[in-house]
Amino acid sequence: MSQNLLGTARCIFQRDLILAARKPADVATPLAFFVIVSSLFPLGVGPEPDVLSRLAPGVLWVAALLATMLSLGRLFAGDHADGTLEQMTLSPHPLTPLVFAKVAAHWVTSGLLLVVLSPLLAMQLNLPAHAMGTLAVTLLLGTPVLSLLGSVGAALTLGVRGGGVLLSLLVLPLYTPVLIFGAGAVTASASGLDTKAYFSLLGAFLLLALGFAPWATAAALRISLD
Amino acid sequence: MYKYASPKNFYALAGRLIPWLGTITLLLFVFGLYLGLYVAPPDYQQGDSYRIMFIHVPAAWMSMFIYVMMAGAGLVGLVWNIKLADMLATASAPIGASLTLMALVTGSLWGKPTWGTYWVWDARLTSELLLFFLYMGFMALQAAIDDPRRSARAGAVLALVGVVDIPIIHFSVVWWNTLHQPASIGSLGRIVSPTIYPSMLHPLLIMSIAFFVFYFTVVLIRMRGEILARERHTGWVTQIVRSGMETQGKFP
Amino acid sequence: MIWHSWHAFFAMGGYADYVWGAYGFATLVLFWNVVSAVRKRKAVLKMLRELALAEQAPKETGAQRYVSE
Amino acid sequence: MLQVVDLTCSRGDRALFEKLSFSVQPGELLYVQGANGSGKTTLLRTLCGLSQPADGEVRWQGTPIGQLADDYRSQLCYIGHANGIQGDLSAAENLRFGTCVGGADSHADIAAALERVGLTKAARLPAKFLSQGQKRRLALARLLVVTKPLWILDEPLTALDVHFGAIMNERLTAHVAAGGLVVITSHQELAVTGPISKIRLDS
Repeated sequence: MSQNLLGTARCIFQRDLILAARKPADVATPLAFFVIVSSLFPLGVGPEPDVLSRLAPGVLWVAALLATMLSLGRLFAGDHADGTLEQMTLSPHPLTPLVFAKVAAHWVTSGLLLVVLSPLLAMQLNLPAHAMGTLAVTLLLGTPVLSLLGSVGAALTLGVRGGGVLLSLLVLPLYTPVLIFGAGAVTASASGLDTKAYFSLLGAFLLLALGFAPWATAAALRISLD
Repeated sequence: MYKYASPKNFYALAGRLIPWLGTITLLLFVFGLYLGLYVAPPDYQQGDSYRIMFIHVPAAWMSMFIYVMMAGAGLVGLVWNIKLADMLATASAPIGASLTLMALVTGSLWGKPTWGTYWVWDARLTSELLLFFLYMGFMALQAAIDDPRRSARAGAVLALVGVVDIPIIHFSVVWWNTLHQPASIGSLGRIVSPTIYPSMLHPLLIMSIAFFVFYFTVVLIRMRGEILARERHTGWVTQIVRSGMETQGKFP
Repeated sequence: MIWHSWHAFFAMGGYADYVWGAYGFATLVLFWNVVSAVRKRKAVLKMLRELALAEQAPKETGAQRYVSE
Repeated sequence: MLQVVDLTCSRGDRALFEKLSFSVQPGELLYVQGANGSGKTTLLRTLCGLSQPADGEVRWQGTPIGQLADDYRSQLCYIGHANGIQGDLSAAENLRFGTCVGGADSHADIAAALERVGLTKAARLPAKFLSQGQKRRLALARLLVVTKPLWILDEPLTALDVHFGAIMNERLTAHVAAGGLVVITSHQELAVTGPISKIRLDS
């Protein structure tokens, strides 16, 4: 009886979590970046609470975007360098679900932690209390999309010179819909408006990304290994 | 039809087509400009500034059309491993990017008299700006990969992801724009409504066709360059190089 | 006939800077497209010719021949 | 049976080899020889389906491997230059992950395999503390737990000492004797008994 697909995917997921636990600095750096960038804004635009609470949704979402992008580098680079990626590509199982397992692990060690951190920074930026829940939900729906789309970029730039800067050029324009609706929902919620439409749209993006991105990433990985 | 799918035959065919297409482009441009700048009356609201539309709108249309072409060609190259499709995608990118830039600059110049400022985060301009970034990303990715086959395939995947995202980006920007801008502000799109006068519609259509044929002319020239570079080890390219002179095509 | 004079035509109803600026930029872009496309192909041909030359020439005299060309 | 038909591979725009045809039967070892840069690694990667050939095709049991996809990969074990070992996982964890991705039995005897390659004492050590030879042995241990008919091995004997080199040769002999197929490159002399065919790439 050979290992089934689900077992292999779980294997990959667990391995990446174990690795993240053994190298906590790799996980912490993008988070620290998230905190620092958000904290720089009051210094730049002034400490007036009204101004800050108006800027907060956008600032937090842009910072989350950039932090996710920074963490994409570790998604495949290590496995590419040591040959693990070759072995994954040669697995008897289709590559797309295996890629999905890796991206899921990446999200748990980046996006999910951003969600956890976000209320703290929201307070710092004077976001109204009732909008904090909205912020957390939008991040919960939006950051998986960032990881999924980012994985395509990370796979395409594997082993390419100037990969880091190139990655941001490829990925950031693709991130704009998530930014618009993520930050839009928080702004709407802060001014007491309904946010249901935003959530449905973010949910729709998530479903679309779930269906499309792992496949594109798998194709990109095969191209990068050729 | 299949005969022309080989790079060698395509190179020769393109060489013969280019002068003709170039002439047609030139005639269309002259005719379109004559209608647009000379025959069409001024707009009752915008005066003569609306004439920028005759280049702005075709450029914006082409910028989207070329991206879709790029993604389509990329898909064909990816699935059926057809080199010409890869070359079409690669050759299209700089043209698409430059027309996107044209749409941005002309839109901004149209915006100044219309809105009183060069840049407004209008839905059309914003999604055009993001499209420009997508083109930049495509070209940067292809430039960063030396192996021509890997470069073409990576570009194709990126273009496909982009082409799925473009409608979403566009729709997001439109939504975002209606939330942040009061509806009273004049949109550039207003002018291209069904009620447009024939005297304004005709030059717009002629100019659009001119841009379309222009794209095909330039993409063929660029593809001929790509073919030479990628087929340099084949006998027929060596012959062209040996003869030291261009014999295949008369167009420079 | 909508223009009463060449002067009126160039003035574009007071929008000359914007209209001619836009058309000027568009001309520039179109021009660049043609020139860069033609140049690209010529550059490839030149490169291939030099490559062929470098391969043809015997190794010792290759450098000299390259210079004299 | 592994069959190669008119295979042409190139790197960048340099052709590595052209119109290469051969076949490997069950119970046969193919020893790929050639100077550095002659395309040995590219050939092996193309046989795996990692690299796409410029022309020609690779067939398994008569069908192009591109069509077989997962069905072909389930018959194949590839060990390349890179060991596929992550330094922050222990030797045992690395081997367990390798067999899991390779699609082996989830109850595969990891401990026995580690013992065969002499890594029992290092089993719990993070792999970054292993020597080159130990890492190579850890990678080769996959061959013991993942039972597949076709082995494609790129320089498996590199960094192995005499003792483990002999064990590896024995293992290859046994695999071929049991009807397995091996495609191998090696700078070291192979001491495999049984049907060996050779192919040189530089000519």
